[in-house]
Amino acid sequence: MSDLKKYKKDFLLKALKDMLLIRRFEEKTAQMYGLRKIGGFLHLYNGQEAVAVGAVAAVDLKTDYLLTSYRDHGHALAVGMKPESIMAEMFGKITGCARGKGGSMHMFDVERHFLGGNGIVGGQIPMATGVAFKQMYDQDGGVTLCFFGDGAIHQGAFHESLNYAKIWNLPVIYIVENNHFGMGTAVSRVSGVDDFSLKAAGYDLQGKVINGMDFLEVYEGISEVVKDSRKNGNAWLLDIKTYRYKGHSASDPAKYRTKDELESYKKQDPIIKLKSQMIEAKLITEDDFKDFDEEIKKAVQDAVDFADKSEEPALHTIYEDILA
Amino acid sequence: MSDLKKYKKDFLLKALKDMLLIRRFEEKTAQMYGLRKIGGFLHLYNGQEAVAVGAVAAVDLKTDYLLTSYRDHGHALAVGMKPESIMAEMFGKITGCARGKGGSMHMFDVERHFLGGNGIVGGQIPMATGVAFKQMYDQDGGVTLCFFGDGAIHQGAFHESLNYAKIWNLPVIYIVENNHFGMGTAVSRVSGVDDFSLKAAGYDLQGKVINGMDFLEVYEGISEVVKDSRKNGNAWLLDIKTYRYKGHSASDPAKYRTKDELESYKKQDPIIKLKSQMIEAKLITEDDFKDFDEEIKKAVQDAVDFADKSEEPALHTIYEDILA
Amino acid sequence: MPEIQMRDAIRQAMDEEMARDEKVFLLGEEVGEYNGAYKVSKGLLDKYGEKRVRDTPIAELGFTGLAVGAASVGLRPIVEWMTFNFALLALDQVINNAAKMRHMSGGQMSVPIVFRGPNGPAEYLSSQHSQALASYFVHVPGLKVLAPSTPYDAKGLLKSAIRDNNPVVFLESEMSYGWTGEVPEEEYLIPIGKADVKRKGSDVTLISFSKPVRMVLEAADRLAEMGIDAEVVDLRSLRPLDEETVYASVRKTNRAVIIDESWPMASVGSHVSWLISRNCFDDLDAPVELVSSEDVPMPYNHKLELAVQPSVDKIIAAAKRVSYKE
Amino acid sequence: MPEIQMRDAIRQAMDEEMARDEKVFLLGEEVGEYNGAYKVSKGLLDKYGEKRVRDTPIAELGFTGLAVGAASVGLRPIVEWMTFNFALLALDQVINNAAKMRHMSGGQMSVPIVFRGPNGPAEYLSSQHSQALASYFVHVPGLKVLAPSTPYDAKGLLKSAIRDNNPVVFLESEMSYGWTGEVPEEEYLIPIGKADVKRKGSDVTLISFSKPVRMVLEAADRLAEMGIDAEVVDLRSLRPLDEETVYASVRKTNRAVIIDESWPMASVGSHVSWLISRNCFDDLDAPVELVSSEDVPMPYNHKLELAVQPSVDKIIAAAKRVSYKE
Ligand SMILES: Cc1ncc(C[n+]2csc(CCOP(=O)(O)OP(=O)(O)O)c2C)c(N)n1
Ligand SMILES: Cc1ncc(C[n+]2csc(CCOP(=O)(O)OP(=O)(O)O)c2C)c(N)n1
Ligand SMILES: [Mg+2]
Ligand SMILES: [Mg+2]
Repeated sequence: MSDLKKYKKDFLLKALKDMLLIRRFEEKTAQMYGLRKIGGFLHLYNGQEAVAVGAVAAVDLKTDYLLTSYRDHGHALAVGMKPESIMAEMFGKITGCARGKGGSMHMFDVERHFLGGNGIVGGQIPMATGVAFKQMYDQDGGVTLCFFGDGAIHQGAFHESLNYAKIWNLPVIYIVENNHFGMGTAVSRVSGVDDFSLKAAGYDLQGKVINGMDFLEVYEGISEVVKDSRKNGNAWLLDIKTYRYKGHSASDPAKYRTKDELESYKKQDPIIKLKSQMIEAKLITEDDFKDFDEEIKKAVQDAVDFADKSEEPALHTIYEDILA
Repeated sequence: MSDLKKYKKDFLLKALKDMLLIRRFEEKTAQMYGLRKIGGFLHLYNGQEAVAVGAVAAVDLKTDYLLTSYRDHGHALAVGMKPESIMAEMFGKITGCARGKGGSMHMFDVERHFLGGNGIVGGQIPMATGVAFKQMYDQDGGVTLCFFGDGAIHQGAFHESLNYAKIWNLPVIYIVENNHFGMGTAVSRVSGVDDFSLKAAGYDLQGKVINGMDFLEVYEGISEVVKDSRKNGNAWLLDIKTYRYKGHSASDPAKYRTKDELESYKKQDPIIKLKSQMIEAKLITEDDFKDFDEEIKKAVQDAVDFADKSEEPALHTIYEDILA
Repeated sequence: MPEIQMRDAIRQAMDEEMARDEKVFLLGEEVGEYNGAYKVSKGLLDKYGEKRVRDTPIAELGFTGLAVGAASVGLRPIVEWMTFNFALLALDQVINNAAKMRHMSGGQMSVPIVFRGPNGPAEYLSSQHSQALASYFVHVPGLKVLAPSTPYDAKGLLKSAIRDNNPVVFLESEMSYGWTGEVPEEEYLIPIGKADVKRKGSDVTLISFSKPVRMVLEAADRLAEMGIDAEVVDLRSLRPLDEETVYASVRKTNRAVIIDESWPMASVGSHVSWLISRNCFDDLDAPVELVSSEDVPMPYNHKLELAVQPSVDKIIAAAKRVSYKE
Repeated sequence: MPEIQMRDAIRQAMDEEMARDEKVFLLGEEVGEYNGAYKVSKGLLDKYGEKRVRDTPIAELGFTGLAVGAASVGLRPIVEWMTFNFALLALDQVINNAAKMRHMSGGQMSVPIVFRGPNGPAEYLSSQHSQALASYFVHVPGLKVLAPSTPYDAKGLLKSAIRDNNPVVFLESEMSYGWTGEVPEEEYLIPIGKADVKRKGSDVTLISFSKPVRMVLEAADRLAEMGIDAEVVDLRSLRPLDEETVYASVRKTNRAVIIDESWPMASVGSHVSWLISRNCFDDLDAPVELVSSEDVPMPYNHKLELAVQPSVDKIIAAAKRVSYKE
């Protein structure tokens, strides 16, 4: 159990608000999908908020970088992207972060060092390793966070990358965002091991398991390895246990799991947990929470309004954004 | 140290002759390459003989299967392919095992359950896993030996395959034929770990290191795991330490290693070792050895003569052997 | 005849062949418990059990190569790629192993295997998920490639593919899984290598395969209203290619338009366009036109993604162009 | 002007660009200590050190993707694939990442990277090692693809490729590394996207790229002796394709033969053949001919492998055919 008292109120409050923003944003996103304002695959982040928010709090995106998979709204918000630009992207509008080219799976914000949003399971793992290669090459003190799912770990890309990270001393933190399912497939049905951090030893790297349902545990766990990675160029493999409340994508009824399992995780909800801890520590009151929840809901609604009002891209833009 | 006395003379003699046949065959092959009777890439097996011969002695190719890489002459001879058919293949003749289509890198003998001869580093690993899948599917009691180099272990194909072998209980023995170099690259320059058997744990499989310069150690080591694999459907990862006396391929002067290193391995030569042990145990005499060495040399020369005299494939055969 | 969906036709083919031959098995991501990402394999796990309907980890190179290995020793795997976009990860095993084993072994090996799944753009998925990759497979000797456009063809061709002793790449399409068509109750097979004239006509030949065929037939109806009588040739089999049926039609109509939803360069569409240009040189009254997707990655925005792909209007325009009726 | 080998021209290009820009680095199997499997990178490790000349493990998907990542944050990697046959393992990172990043990010990202190495058949290597895979890259928007045939072109184009802010696939050829040609000592660049008329002629246009160009020039000489004056167009840049230079030539000669060492179906060769058929329809006096490799995997036997590929005789025969002088 981490000690809340070590932290400034502002720090904790920002984390709470960031997680809540993601939750509210995803709830609205699901609604917009239902209204067919958003199409295609929609992978929601509800339940996993502590992972992205805890991780981002542990790095400095002026020097550090972050890459993830198609389940990317949480990371996009955590790095500070405007809800407007994310929602507009999902609405396919020219004001979206990718000018309506990418959609839900491909959030990018190069200025904020957030390099997507990759739709190929495991596709971002070698790329993130290469971003860390640049950090090593330039000795710029940066580290790269590479997020991927429990399903991605069996891809060859994972194996090849970890070996590069080891032999070339690359400051990359591989984060298995282990929500226990790859689509409809439970981890145990497709993996020989339960604890993915075990795989680190095969590359002479270090690994660690972290509870992803708790913001502070994520923050502290990642901070520690980031420090080592930044200083010594060590790569790490983290198995962060979390859970997604929704189906794999918006069209998935998630019949492959029990209600009980879902409920047991909801009882550990990272937002409720940090909120209660902060109330208990008298850092905020229930009313404070309600107030900023209202603000956040309004911000999310503003994003929807912005997206709604934005223009669609002109037809000629299909020939743009292909070559530099 | 294994105990020679446990074994019948015939068994040991066959191993000695098989290894010697490989050695003499490769010497001749190198000569034929020099004479331009053989073209392309030529990967010789000198020094590694105990691995293929020890492994084949440990299985029963009526039910078991064997797959390897382009460094395949040793395995081809060990499974009992006729030197004629191998040499003719390298001469590009219609009497070659692949009708002049495959050359040195692609020896095949389906009847003897030897499925190549793969030119893509790591390419045979998923395939071999699939052969073991068939053995599991049919519950036919067979196991599959999958050979590959120390260079191949960093391929994604390795990682993906071992996980399948674990979750589906496939009777496959992954054999890293660790000759310490992938082309000009020493293992230590491209691998985070020295002992590849360590990688097994990441898949909840078992691993083992074996001295590949000793026939009996290979034979005993593999026999043991084959027994387990056959009975329990367990896959294994073996790191068999060996050494290639020649360059990576016939055109490689092998400047990346020292003479001392080479000499130190030649002192452990598996053929000389078994020969001396057998002479010491009075199972054979020096003269016996000379006699069958002559026989073997003659057999190899016969193979050359056969290949020389054989016809080239007719032009129309380019349209054959493509579709079944 | 019962009207069934494309997904059901594909499942029926697998079901019947699995019932007929216990060497046939299905593997891929989510094909079992989830009943298939697009419900194509619905019910097969229940019927055949885990031995023959295998959920795989997300490791395409591995399960594809594993299936090639299994096929080379006598099983008859059906590999489902969740989409062909992900098959890029597995391509080495298809091109360097499945397509080469027989050759490299001098005819000793055979690899009876089917690689199937949805190819080409669906909707709202952006550029990594919307690629029509037929040409990658059609390019390569040692493979057969099929691309049916109706439930009837899909079932008959897939059954032939499963019985074929060679690697067969079978291109489906996410958008057409729900399309319906008549499929007889009695068993039938469609031979590999035969194109099908889906509409007779005398003024212009429209040639296509897979999903776009439906759009081409719609264009042909519209063209008829404009007084242009189009013949529609559905290639169905891309490798081997039924050149004779194509040429016979073009020799009659003297005009050809190819419709291929992939990018234009080095595509099946441009290849067929050249074949006709060369082999019907004296019969052609107009240059062969190709209606392909635009030479751009697929955008997410729906209007844009529709604009990128072939459309009824584009087909009509091309048909009018080759008829000099613009 | 000094005569140097193709491999030296390629090395000079890398050397000069590495000297000019320290963001440029080289990685691949055996590029460092071994000085390159084909000695193309000879001396670069000594000159630039391990930081910038990186020997990789044999893990193509990984180092290719790693380079794409490094490029996307400002480095300028040159990826050497030992041969393009092995690049099939890395294709996902090229097609789904390098070619898509800019698009998916709405223009935020750029990926300045060169993928280079020998493509196409060498000798005595059988079918896994003898594939001409140009079409796999030419098919895909978001990439540029170059295929020089002389040391001069190779150097000038590679320097442009390294300076380009996009992913550029650079096709070399094992057989031609030893070929020599004049290369000036002073620095020069050749712009991407321009074909080069390697021989002027009036009777027939022979179009090719990469290794076969030399054979095409030989055929042109032989044709001249037979009274056929061939123009030889070396495409050099396959994507973007310099269609105008091709059409200008064909409009003059009214006849075209394309020579492409890859398999025929869905190839660059058949694509260019169609483009000419369509866009020079009224200018063509004969169907466009394609001299490709046979539609078969490459055999090991040398006579057979030569028979499989384009040859001077095959080119001459095709040129005579389109000239109606058989
Ligand atoms: C290479 C590849 N194969 C398959 C898919 C289809 N697919 C998308 S998400 C997914 C499940 C991934 O699970 P996991 O890695 O655990 O991530 P999560 O969705 O749980 O965040 C699959 C199979 C894909 N996008 N890419
Ligand atoms: C995928 C692939 N990449 C590269 C090559 C070129 N190549 C052939 S052998 C070899 C070295 C392999 O070393 P190792 O696996 O240790 O086997 P060894 O040759 O030592 O038996 C390389 C790089 C190849 N054939 N396939
Ligand atoms: Mg998951
Ligand atoms: Mg080795």
